[in-house]
Amino acid sequence: MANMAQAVRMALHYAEENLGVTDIFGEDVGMPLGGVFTCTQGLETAWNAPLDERGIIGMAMGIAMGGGRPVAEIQFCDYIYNTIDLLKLAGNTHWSTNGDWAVPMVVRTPVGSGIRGSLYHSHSFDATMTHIPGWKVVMPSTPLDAYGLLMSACKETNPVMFLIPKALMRIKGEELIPGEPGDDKALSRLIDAPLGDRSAWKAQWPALEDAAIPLGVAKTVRAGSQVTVVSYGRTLPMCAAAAEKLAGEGVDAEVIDLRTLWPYDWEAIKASVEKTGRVLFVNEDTEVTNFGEHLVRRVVEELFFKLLAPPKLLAGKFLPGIGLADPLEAASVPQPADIERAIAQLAATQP
Amino acid sequence: MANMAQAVRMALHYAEENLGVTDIFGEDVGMPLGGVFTCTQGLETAWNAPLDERGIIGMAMGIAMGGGRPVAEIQFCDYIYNTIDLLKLAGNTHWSTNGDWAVPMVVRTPVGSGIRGSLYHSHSFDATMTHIPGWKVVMPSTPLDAYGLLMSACKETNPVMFLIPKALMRIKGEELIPGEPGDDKALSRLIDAPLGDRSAWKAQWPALEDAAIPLGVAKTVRAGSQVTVVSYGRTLPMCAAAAEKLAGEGVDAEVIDLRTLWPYDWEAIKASVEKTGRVLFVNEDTEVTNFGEHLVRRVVEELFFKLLAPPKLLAGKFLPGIGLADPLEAASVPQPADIERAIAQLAATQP
Amino acid sequence: MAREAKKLNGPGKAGRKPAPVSSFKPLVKQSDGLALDAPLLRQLHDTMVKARVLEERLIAMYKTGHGYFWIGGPGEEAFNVPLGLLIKKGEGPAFDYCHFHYRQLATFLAMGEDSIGALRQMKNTATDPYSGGRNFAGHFSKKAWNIVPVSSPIEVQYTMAPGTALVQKRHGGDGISIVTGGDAGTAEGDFASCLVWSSRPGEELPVLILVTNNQWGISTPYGQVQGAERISDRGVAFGIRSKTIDGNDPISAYLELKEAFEYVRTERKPYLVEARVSRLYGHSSASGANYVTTEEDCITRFEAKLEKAGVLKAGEAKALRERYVEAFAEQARQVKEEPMPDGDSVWNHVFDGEPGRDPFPRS
Amino acid sequence: MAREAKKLNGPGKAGRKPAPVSSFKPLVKQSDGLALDAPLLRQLHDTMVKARVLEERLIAMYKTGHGYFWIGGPGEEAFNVPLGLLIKKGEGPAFDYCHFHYRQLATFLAMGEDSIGALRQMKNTATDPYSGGRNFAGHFSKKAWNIVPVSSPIEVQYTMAPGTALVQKRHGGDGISIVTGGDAGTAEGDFASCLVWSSRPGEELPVLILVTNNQWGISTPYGQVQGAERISDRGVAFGIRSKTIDGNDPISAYLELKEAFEYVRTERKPYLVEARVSRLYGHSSASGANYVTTEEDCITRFEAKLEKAGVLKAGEAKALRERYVEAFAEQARQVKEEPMPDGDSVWNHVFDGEPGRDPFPRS
Ligand SMILES: Cc1ncc(C[n+]2csc(CCOP(=O)(O)OP(=O)(O)O)c2C)c(N)n1
Ligand SMILES: Cc1ncc(C[n+]2csc(CCOP(=O)(O)OP(=O)(O)O)c2C)c(N)n1
Ligand SMILES: [Mg+2]
Ligand SMILES: [Mg+2]
Repeated sequence: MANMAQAVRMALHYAEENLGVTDIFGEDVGMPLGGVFTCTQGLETAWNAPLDERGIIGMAMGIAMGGGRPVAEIQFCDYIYNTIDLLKLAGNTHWSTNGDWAVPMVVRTPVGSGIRGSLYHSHSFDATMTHIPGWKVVMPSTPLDAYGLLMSACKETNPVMFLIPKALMRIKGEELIPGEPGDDKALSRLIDAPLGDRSAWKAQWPALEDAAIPLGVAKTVRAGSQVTVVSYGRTLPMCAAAAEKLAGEGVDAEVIDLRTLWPYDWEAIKASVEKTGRVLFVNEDTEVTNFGEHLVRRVVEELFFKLLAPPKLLAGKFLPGIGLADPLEAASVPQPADIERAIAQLAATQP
Repeated sequence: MANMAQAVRMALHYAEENLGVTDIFGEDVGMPLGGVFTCTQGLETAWNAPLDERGIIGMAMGIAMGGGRPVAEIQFCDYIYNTIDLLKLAGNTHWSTNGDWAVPMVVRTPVGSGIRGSLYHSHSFDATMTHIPGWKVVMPSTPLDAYGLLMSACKETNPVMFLIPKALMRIKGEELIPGEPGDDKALSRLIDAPLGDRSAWKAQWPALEDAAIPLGVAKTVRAGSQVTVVSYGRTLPMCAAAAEKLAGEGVDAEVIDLRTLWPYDWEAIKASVEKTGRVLFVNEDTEVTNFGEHLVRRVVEELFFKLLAPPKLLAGKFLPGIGLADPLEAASVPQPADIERAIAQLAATQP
Repeated sequence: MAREAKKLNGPGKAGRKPAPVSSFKPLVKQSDGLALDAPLLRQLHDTMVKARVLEERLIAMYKTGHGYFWIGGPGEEAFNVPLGLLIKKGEGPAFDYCHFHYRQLATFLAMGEDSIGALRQMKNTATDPYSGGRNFAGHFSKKAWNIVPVSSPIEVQYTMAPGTALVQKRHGGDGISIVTGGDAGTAEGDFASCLVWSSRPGEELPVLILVTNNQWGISTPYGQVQGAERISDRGVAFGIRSKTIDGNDPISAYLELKEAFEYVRTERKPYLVEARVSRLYGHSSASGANYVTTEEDCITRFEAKLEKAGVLKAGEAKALRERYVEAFAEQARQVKEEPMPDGDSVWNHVFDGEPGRDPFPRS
Repeated sequence: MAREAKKLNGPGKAGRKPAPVSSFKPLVKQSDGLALDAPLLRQLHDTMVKARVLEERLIAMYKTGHGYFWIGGPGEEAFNVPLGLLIKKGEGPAFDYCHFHYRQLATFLAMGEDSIGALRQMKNTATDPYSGGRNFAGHFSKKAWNIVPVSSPIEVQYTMAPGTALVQKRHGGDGISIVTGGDAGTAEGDFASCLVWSSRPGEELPVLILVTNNQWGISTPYGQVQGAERISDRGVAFGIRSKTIDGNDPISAYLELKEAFEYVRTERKPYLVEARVSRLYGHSSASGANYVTTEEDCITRFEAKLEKAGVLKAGEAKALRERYVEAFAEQARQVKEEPMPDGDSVWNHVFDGEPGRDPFPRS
């Protein structure tokens, strides 16, 4: 089964062939590298940008306004923070012109910890991004979701921020992307660039299909009755695993993969919390002014009298960075044991 | 009584004379203008920067690391968003070097709506800033607080973000700044630059005193028993006025001016909420991933079983901008009537 | 140390006085004679006056409480009008894209825009064609003519112009991207980004990079904070054809711009023009918006030249001005009766293709 | 349109081949003879070898699982070692401030730093003197020597160097601020900001602005994405003295840098040097960190020259190298036994002057 990098690559190939995508660009996005995570190997419209994130976002806005369809990459979200003004501008252009100009652009960027990335290859970007109106914000946790959500992002006429949990980039999916050969080796031979000289290499694309997943629709990855766990990205599989484990201990948790952070699937959260009365939000961004706090607030404002326990947030510690040494990273972002403990505690809280 | 612009100016004068401040700079901060809000008129160490916000923040970091004490201005917080990476860096430098380098710098910037500033002179910055670890974040609502908090900011050896509600810039205080003459006209003659040619003008500073207000300490501006209202900046006086008005209608609200957003005075909030069981947070930043949502989360996590009603947040609508026409601005950020209604509703909510 | 800071940076220090534009060489064409034919000269003059009178009307609206903020381009007409006349207007990559800043009203008028739009935006009425009462004066947007929205943050437009130009280069034809901004703003990194992205080897882009140097950033003199004697010199290192011109002379500006337009249209490569211009009503309403007498007025200068050459007859200019004054006064009266936008309309156009709605229930 | 995109931007297109450094004039001094005396030549050589061997040890640690990430400067020793020898080291504005990027190990060693610090940071031990196990290899910090912390974001150091230089200019004396970075990073606006802020008229600052041009940004050739033939040309518009030099020749580099240092120290004005260097182990461990044979090795070249001139005897270089190999192997063994930082220590140093603590209670 494809991993997330391959899934992104296939979605982008589909998009440049069928959805009008004209420019897939960013630092080292073109060949010979095809992206530091290989997400753009062999793509027809991929090209290397100058090392200038502001230029990259500005270029994408210009291409979009010129009638092209850009998919820009910021190599690591850690390096996107000098472009927030431009992101805000892309997000307010349709509104400020009273509907005159749309800005159909996609920005992809790897996020999160888990690859021993130290301070500047471990940032999360969901808190900052969900505070910027006018964008849709997506964060898949499986290759198939990445494929389907990226397809929807490329069809959007609004700016879309596509956050890719870098620690999941190499994890193979459990579901087949429509069109991919069942055999991983076969897929790799078709679409992974070879080591060494790549000048003559061309990708051989499988016959891919549209498998767009609508933005704004969450996925219940595990049904349960006692506690609702809402997460996305890297922490989602950790939550799912924790729920599985706790099921053996008599705790029945429902796990929801939000997938789209804005607009998010409130109906899914609401229905679940109305059922369980207990909710835990999990993400790895730092915890002050964190998107999970918005979700807590929403739950409190709308479902207060249905709650059996205080809603909880488990997020990254409020620290200036994630340290390189293992014990530092482990102490900074939610670990499997933290999640298990939080779910178990919540399940045990009585009103 | 001094207005906030004058209070800031006097604090800066005190700081350059007594606290080692070496550089007060930013766009149009030097003479002849002395700042677009007149905050830096007549200051000895004030100078005009090139129009380059990244350069301004980088310069401040460099001056701080070189042993100077900079107070940099970003002309409007609306233009700070291309420097977030540098702000993050200033905030993580002491941590990433394991305590080797401190970065004692102050950044001042006007925030908020209320001057018919349209999209780019109405931004709030508290949500974005409170998500950046390693900074202290201050936002006064009165001239005397501005004076005292800025003094503390200039004594800090950590980076401090000083947010000034621009709509309050010209409102006179109700308390005397130690040293200022009681008569407003007299004060203006001493420290306001004249219209016309200013080349020969020099400020005549009153004998100012240290009136530092420690960072992290809130102020209860109205005691009350039924509802806690926590706010800061421009919405604080609106909350205080609403509470006064509602007092006549039998609603007894306690109003807390947070003053420092990080580290914030949790003990003050907690004590009040334990007393009232009801809390409303008010600010004018847009409401998704908003600092008020952090405060709601904290209240829910720690005080859930003491609450008589769901904690509430009243904040700016989640819109890409604030429109110029009056009805647009009024529909976008909390208005006095909204605050009154929210307090009254909360007071009436029964468990 | 405070004392020494003063020595280095103290108030009032104005830095190097910028050299007068006439000392800049090579200025290929200096228009001492009238190198253009009379109809064009009259058109230039007419539009310059029209733009000036419209700006003055906007200022008057501000001063009489019919608008909250004014910013515009009086003093830059000799450059901005020729610019507008040379633009190939229309929608899509076959036409020119305009990445303007907030002083481009004269250019917009020269392109044929109706004056009433500016009045409506000034009054932030619901009828404002550029933002529906949302944005400041001078913040235009017109997709039908490729007028990319003017936004307040200085210099960001320079990062976007290469984007539209890339689409145009691919598209073929002679459409180009034009970007304008002020002198002070060139201190932002975005100006450098524009130079970098426009001149990638083999991927050079058809961007006409313009800087109107009025020697001011609000209250700060250019020569106090920037060391580049000619801003145009910054293009040289990138192999970008670059020039500083007299933006107060519409004839010279027309000829210089024409050459630059032709180069960019046909060579499909960038060209950088710095135009020295005046700022005749200060920075904006925030600085009073009063006529300054210390800077050259390009209209006065042009009218003297036209009258001397007999292109304009005595009294013609005055009559023209009066006609525009009356016409815009009438439009302003009309606009004052037009409705403000509704509060509820804030939700419109947050997303393209979706109905406007508050994402949250309100109790 | 996708097809045309390919034509314009397709994979493999490498843009203009950069002209060889030898074609750049004026290179005041080409060191065909050995313009330095023997002890200095030997010191240069010794430190270059020391730095190279230390980098190779760091790479070996990475490859054997004793570190997660390597980045460094093998290939740049001919430039980085002379640089370190010329720095006036100490704390405070009377001394030089160093705003380095992540390839400056050789410079740090040339300044006299103990090699074991780099090994400790590589292994992210609690004893890492630069970050206590928090930051990547090559991310140095040493307040006692004005080594401003190296941070990962490319080019931000260029915005800070004018800040320390301002303090130094006021302070008096001959301390200067030195900033280093790569070629690709000059596309960021921050490089331009450095030029602007260093050259304000009358407020010029003592900043030695250095760019090590290895022709690569990770996998992207400089000539594919940037149009400035010489990066040093970008200083010219600002009146900044600027030069491109051969960074693979330590003699030339020493002499060129010495001149630049002297100018900045005495004139208190900026100087921009672009040094052409090699990248001998690829970008970082992320790209494999294997020795490349396609680029010139400055040590090989220098050793040949020194041996030919009799400054080094046959076998001396090899013996030197072996001594360092052994010494660093020993230090690496020691470092491997040192403890990792504690998880709880994450709270330390969030704020200066305050005890480290979690701001929230944990249940
Ligand atoms: C990024 C940013 N910073 C600051 C401002 C505030 N501001 C508005 S206009 C201006 C001066 C601009 O000067 P210049 O670029 O020379 O253009 P001019 O107004 O003189 O035409 C400033 C500082 C802004 N709008 N955007
Ligand atoms: C702002 C930012 N963008 C992207 C990166 C990722 N990155 C690390 S090194 C590098 C290439 C740098 O090239 P250059 O400036 O030439 O320096 P070199 O590594 O060649 O010495 C990139 C893109 C980064 N660290 N910072
Ligand atoms: Mg200007
Ligand atoms: Mg390089």
